Amino acid sequence: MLKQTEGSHAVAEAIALSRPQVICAYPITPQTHIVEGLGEMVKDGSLKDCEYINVESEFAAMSVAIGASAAGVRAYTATSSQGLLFMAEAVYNASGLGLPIVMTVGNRAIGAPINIWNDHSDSMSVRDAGWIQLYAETNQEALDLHIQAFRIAEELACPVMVCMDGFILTHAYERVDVPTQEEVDAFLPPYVPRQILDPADPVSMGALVGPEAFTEVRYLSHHKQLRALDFIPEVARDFTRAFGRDSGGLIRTYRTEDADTIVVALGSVNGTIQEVVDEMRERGRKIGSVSICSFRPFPLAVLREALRHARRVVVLEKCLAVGLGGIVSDGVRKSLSGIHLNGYTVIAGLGGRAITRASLTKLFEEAERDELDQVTFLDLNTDIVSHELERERGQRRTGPTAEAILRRIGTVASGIG
Amino acid sequence: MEQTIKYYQTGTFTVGNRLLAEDQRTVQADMHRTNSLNSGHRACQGCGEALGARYAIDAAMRATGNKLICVNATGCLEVFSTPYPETSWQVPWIHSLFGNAAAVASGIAAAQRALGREDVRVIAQGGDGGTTDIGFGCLSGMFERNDDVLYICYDNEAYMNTGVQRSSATPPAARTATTPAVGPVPGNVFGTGKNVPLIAMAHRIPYVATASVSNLRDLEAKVTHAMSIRGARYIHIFVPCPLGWGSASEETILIARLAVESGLFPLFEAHHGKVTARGRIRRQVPVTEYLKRQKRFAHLFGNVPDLARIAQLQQMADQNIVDFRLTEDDPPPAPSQGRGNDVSLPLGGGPGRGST
Amino acid sequence: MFQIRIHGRGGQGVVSGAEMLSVAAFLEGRHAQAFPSFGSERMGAPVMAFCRIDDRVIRLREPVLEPDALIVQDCTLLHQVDLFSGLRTGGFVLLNSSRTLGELGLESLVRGDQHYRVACLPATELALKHVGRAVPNAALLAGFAAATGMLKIESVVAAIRDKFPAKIAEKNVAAALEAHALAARAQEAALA
Amino acid sequence: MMDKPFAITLDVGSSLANKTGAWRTKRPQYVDRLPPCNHACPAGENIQGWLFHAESGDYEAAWRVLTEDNPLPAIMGRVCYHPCATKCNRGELDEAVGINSVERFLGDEAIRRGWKLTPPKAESGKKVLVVGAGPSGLSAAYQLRRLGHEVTIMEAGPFAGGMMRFGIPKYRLPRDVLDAEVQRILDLGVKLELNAKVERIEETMKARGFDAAFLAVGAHIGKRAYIPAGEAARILDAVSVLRDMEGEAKPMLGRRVVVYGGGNTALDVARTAKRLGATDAIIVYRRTREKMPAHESELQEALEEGVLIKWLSTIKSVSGEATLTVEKMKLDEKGFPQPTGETETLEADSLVLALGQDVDLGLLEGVAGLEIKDGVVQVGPNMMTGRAGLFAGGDMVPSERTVTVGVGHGKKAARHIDAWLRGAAYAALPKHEVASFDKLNTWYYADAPKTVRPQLELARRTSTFDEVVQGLDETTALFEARRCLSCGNCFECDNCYGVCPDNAVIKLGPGKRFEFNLDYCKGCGVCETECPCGAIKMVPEET
Repeated sequence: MLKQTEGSHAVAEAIALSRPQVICAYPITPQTHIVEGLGEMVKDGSLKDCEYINVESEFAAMSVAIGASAAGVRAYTATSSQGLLFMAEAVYNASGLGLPIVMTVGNRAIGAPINIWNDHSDSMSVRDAGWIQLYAETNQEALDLHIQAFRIAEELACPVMVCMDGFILTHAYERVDVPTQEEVDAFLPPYVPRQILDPADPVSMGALVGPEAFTEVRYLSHHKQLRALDFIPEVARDFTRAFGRDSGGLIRTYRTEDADTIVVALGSVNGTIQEVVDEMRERGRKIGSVSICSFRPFPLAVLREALRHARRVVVLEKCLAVGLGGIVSDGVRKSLSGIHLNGYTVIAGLGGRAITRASLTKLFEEAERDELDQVTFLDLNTDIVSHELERERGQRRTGPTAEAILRRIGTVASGIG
Repeated sequence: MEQTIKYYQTGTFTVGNRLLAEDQRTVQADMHRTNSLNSGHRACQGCGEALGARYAIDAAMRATGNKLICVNATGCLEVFSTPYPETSWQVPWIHSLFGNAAAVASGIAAAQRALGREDVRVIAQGGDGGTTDIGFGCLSGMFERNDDVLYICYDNEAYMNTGVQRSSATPPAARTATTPAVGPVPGNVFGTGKNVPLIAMAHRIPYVATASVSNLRDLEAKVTHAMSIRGARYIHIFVPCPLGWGSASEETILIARLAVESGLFPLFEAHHGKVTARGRIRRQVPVTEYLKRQKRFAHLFGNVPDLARIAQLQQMADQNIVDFRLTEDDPPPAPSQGRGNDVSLPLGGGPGRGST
Repeated sequence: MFQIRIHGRGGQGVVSGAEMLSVAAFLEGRHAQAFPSFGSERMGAPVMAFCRIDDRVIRLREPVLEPDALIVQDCTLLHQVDLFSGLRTGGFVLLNSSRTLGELGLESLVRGDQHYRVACLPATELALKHVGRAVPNAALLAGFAAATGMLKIESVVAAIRDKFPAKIAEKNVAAALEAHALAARAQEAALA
Repeated sequence: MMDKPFAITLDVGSSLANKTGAWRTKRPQYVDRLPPCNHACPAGENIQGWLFHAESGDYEAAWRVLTEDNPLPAIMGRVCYHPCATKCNRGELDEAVGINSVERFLGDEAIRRGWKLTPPKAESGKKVLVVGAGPSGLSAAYQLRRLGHEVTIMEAGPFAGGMMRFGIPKYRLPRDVLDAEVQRILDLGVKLELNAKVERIEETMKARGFDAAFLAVGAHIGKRAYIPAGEAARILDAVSVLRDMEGEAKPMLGRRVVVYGGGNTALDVARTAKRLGATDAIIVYRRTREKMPAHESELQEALEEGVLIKWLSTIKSVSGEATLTVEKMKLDEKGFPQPTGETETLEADSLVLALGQDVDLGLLEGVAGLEIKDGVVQVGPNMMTGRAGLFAGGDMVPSERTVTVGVGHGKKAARHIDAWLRGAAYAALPKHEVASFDKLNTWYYADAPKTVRPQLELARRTSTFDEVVQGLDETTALFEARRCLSCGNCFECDNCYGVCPDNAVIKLGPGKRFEFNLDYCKGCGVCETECPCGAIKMVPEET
């Protein structure tokens, strides 16, 4: 059924339709609306046979999910930013134990300086935790990915993180097609655990594993993600068959055929990029874009296939490997090993900085002229930076940089963005 | 909970007693007990924790008709019981992290509710580090939600698994790797230990108890009672560590007994935040009897005995004896139902430490 | 694509206004996208929300930088925020005020070479009258519908009912209907 | 079957593959140690053995174990001065176990229920003579009979019992009890000939064809001391006084009776005098209370009954009708009493001398190879005199003169006689080390004071010859029995089974005790420390 609704609420409905049995809730902006919505559904009885637990921290949220999943039920939680870092230890543990937990991450920056707005620093910080990471481009896709996530997780016994841009998607009202319970039940079978804590058939989970077997354990988790490279598209195809629309999969290409310049990005910014691509195409420019949905496992092969004929690749990412540059770019480069083409890393949208058509158009045209640096910070205010660097050179005790910058740009920039 | 002298005398306080009727006999006396923590584990000789754990879990197994799931925090117990490829556990058991045992248990309990299998009960267990320090947040959360979980803390008063570092359960003056017996004030100088049983009582959970491997029938009775109650429960078990305490392996139970009989580790039960029973000291001893058997306190008994700090420890014991009326015969008031604010907590006191 | 920017203060229903707008458009079978200016602002602070309406899927995720219309829920903002930034030539402005442009000293807006089309609506009064609280957004949406002719009043009413619990909804609907009538009359007057 | 993730999820109980016994440098062993009570019993009773059955309420089984060593529990339960209790480890805990009273309870129970002693399995065809039907003789006769020998007791007196009848007053040992236990022995087929004094032992043996003989004639001749006295003075000896108590004509002692001596007999006479109506019964003893050989409990009872005692006094002379001159003594540094010259006089209707007894060795005249010293017959460790086949025991050989010692002699002699008759030598089993208090972990035993035996109120006691000390009823006897600590011998308390951190103790089931599982025992030693009764011992692993 078509609905005009908020992204968070669409996700809450998707989770409810997936019949979770234990939901752990701990508030952190911007994922809060999702667990609020689910809490309401459990309380008003529309979501049945489900335990809703208000925990005392994200660390506990993931831990409760671990316990529930190990006990053989479908477990879900959601978090963002600092919350994800606070549960990081448990995030690794869930995948290490092979527990098919599904978690939404409402992507948000990580402080200090504290910043509640969107970028990908949080989910990127646990990209190697052994979870599958899927990035949603629209609210419709966010909704669809959650339903797929449970099936992927439970088939592979591997937890799945569905990442959606904080505010930009979580707080956006737009049209979504919400499937019926029957449709979802047909697509997503009840959870049949691979291992379970059961007095009737006891096992010990979480043994101490020494050097004699640790490498093998790690190899197997790697192998599991390689299998996911085949399984994720398979699930996406089934989904299309069942629901009549494309969602998920490994990557999605947009007007890349014959493109000299291809922009690679994750998440909601792809929409804006596609707008720009269309404009430039109208002006006869050979440009296209690729949206990466599955960042873990990283789709090296399909990405190589999508990019190999381009002259240049611009990787636009909402995160920064401080001291290196791009994070996504690394994977993209690996996918292109042996192929010579110009690669550019663009760091954009950090801490909620708006990514505008204007900036992107300018950026892509510079890229086409190969005038970009290896690493570019989109819309970087160079005056502020140079002034701050100047100030730092000047004195020993500089004080906090962030505050200094805020003083310089003045507090209210007309509220826009 | 206190053991009044029953008609069966010979070995009234022993594990078993041939003079008792079958149904009165203890779990551990049973030829067919579960041995939930099986032989072949890698605990040190004379490990108090290994003993306490088998006792507690066996009792819970009987109480639940073997419908039990256990969670284990990281620590000695976890490491010595489940090194790949062998596990000593005979119960469904999971180890997740150091600090989240209580939360994982909450998750398992929630799962049982979701599955309509509330006959399956959950126990979380950890050492004093995993309980009083790193796992404290999750523990308090589990208490506050009153989840149907029994949390058992095996208290050996330091981080033994990592090589005997101080925990917030380490008593004053004790030598640990991070509070060495050197300098002008050797041993632990930080506080008198976090009293988790009293903190648990402050959550007004249905049941809190302390127990010791020196009073094994009592320990078994408390676990059995705990399993008859729904909601959050906490049992704090005193388990000497020969390695960390520098005591003789054969004296593990003896030392635990001296801790109880000196008043340093009071045995008591509390329902809904109110002390409802306590273990009478049968043969009171001065704390020195307890201290001098352990190398971790050896620096108190050098050429110049550290009388001041011995006195401090004695004072803690005396305070416990007063707070919990450990030498009085008359039974304490009956448990108050409900969770009124009139509940009176003993000031200070508590396991292994006092209100100094 | 038609883009609206709503200005107001935290607590005045700016965001839900944008959302209702999107719902109304959705109900008319169009694609719509509503989202707030993401911030940590609290009660009383100046805030904005955006709404895009189009006949095809809306992929654009940038804030509304060049609105076709502005809805100003609180005229005191005129002197605090650069309200008209990016408003395109001939853009439409709906002000929540019981006063006239003259009284507000805003004739320049109309006379200027931007040719803005400006209307005033006493939405707060209507809200106080029907809802009992100073929540002007429902009335403003109705006024906007009447003044721009972009949306049917039925859709706006339906959106209001979709957003609020029944009792409050009906009060807002009442305010909306009166606002719609008022604005319609003003429109006719303007055209006349 | 679930598909478990490799290495992370394991099958339960698999650590049994890890044999931690390899860590061990010491290994525990179950041992049996000799309980101090058994060790101290002159009759060699297996006290802990029969208490074990009494604890579970199986009194007949207890009685049968008891009568293996002693056929007279009802008597012993009354007159034994119970050295067992003196040595009982429980004494260091609260109070010694009332072994003696449980023994008496079992004895009385046996009489009440008419339990019979076990008859011999087979006849040996040998004939053994027992001279004297005192405790020693009866004990020997009983043991010999059980070994299948034909036993004849020849008793000089008119009744069986010896000193138990002629030396111990009724109020300490009711005669029906004595008769019952004697009869039970005779029921085994032991012949008893009364008023049958053996004049010459060798003649009697030859004449009646006895293969061996056990002499237990006791010591019945009261010792005299020279005391200057007038004709009129009435001076008697304790043994005759007590013997006369058994006859029709009770001895005439008068209203003021003085008894001279400090042994149990002196007390018996004084207390008897009280019961015969004496207003004053005064004991004159030359040393102090500490030095008095009489048993403390009897002294206590005597004092309670109003018997007076003049310590550090000797009787110099008896003048006229009834005036005694008594001289005060003082102890020298060696503790011997020395005269002070101070005297006082004492009015008395009669003076009874209780200065000990001598043995009538008439029947031994002319027997070759005998050695007599200090008026008693010397015997070897096998109780045999210098003359082959002639054994002796009880008061007539060097020893403490108590019923218990007598019974012990009888048993010991019987075993050696039996061996000698078979041309063999009896060798007792080697004794285990004694289970001393330090071997125990007494924390595990409930603290429970000894049940005090109810006593008759003094008034009744002093006016009649009713039994003074009453027995335990069943509940109190059971309670008392259960105070036994089972020193040195496993009583299956399951402690080792329970306290082992490695589950390395295997429980074999009721009565079967336990076994160590050395595959897993790490040798920590907790079981040894926590064994309540000291039945586990750690020994070094042989390297």
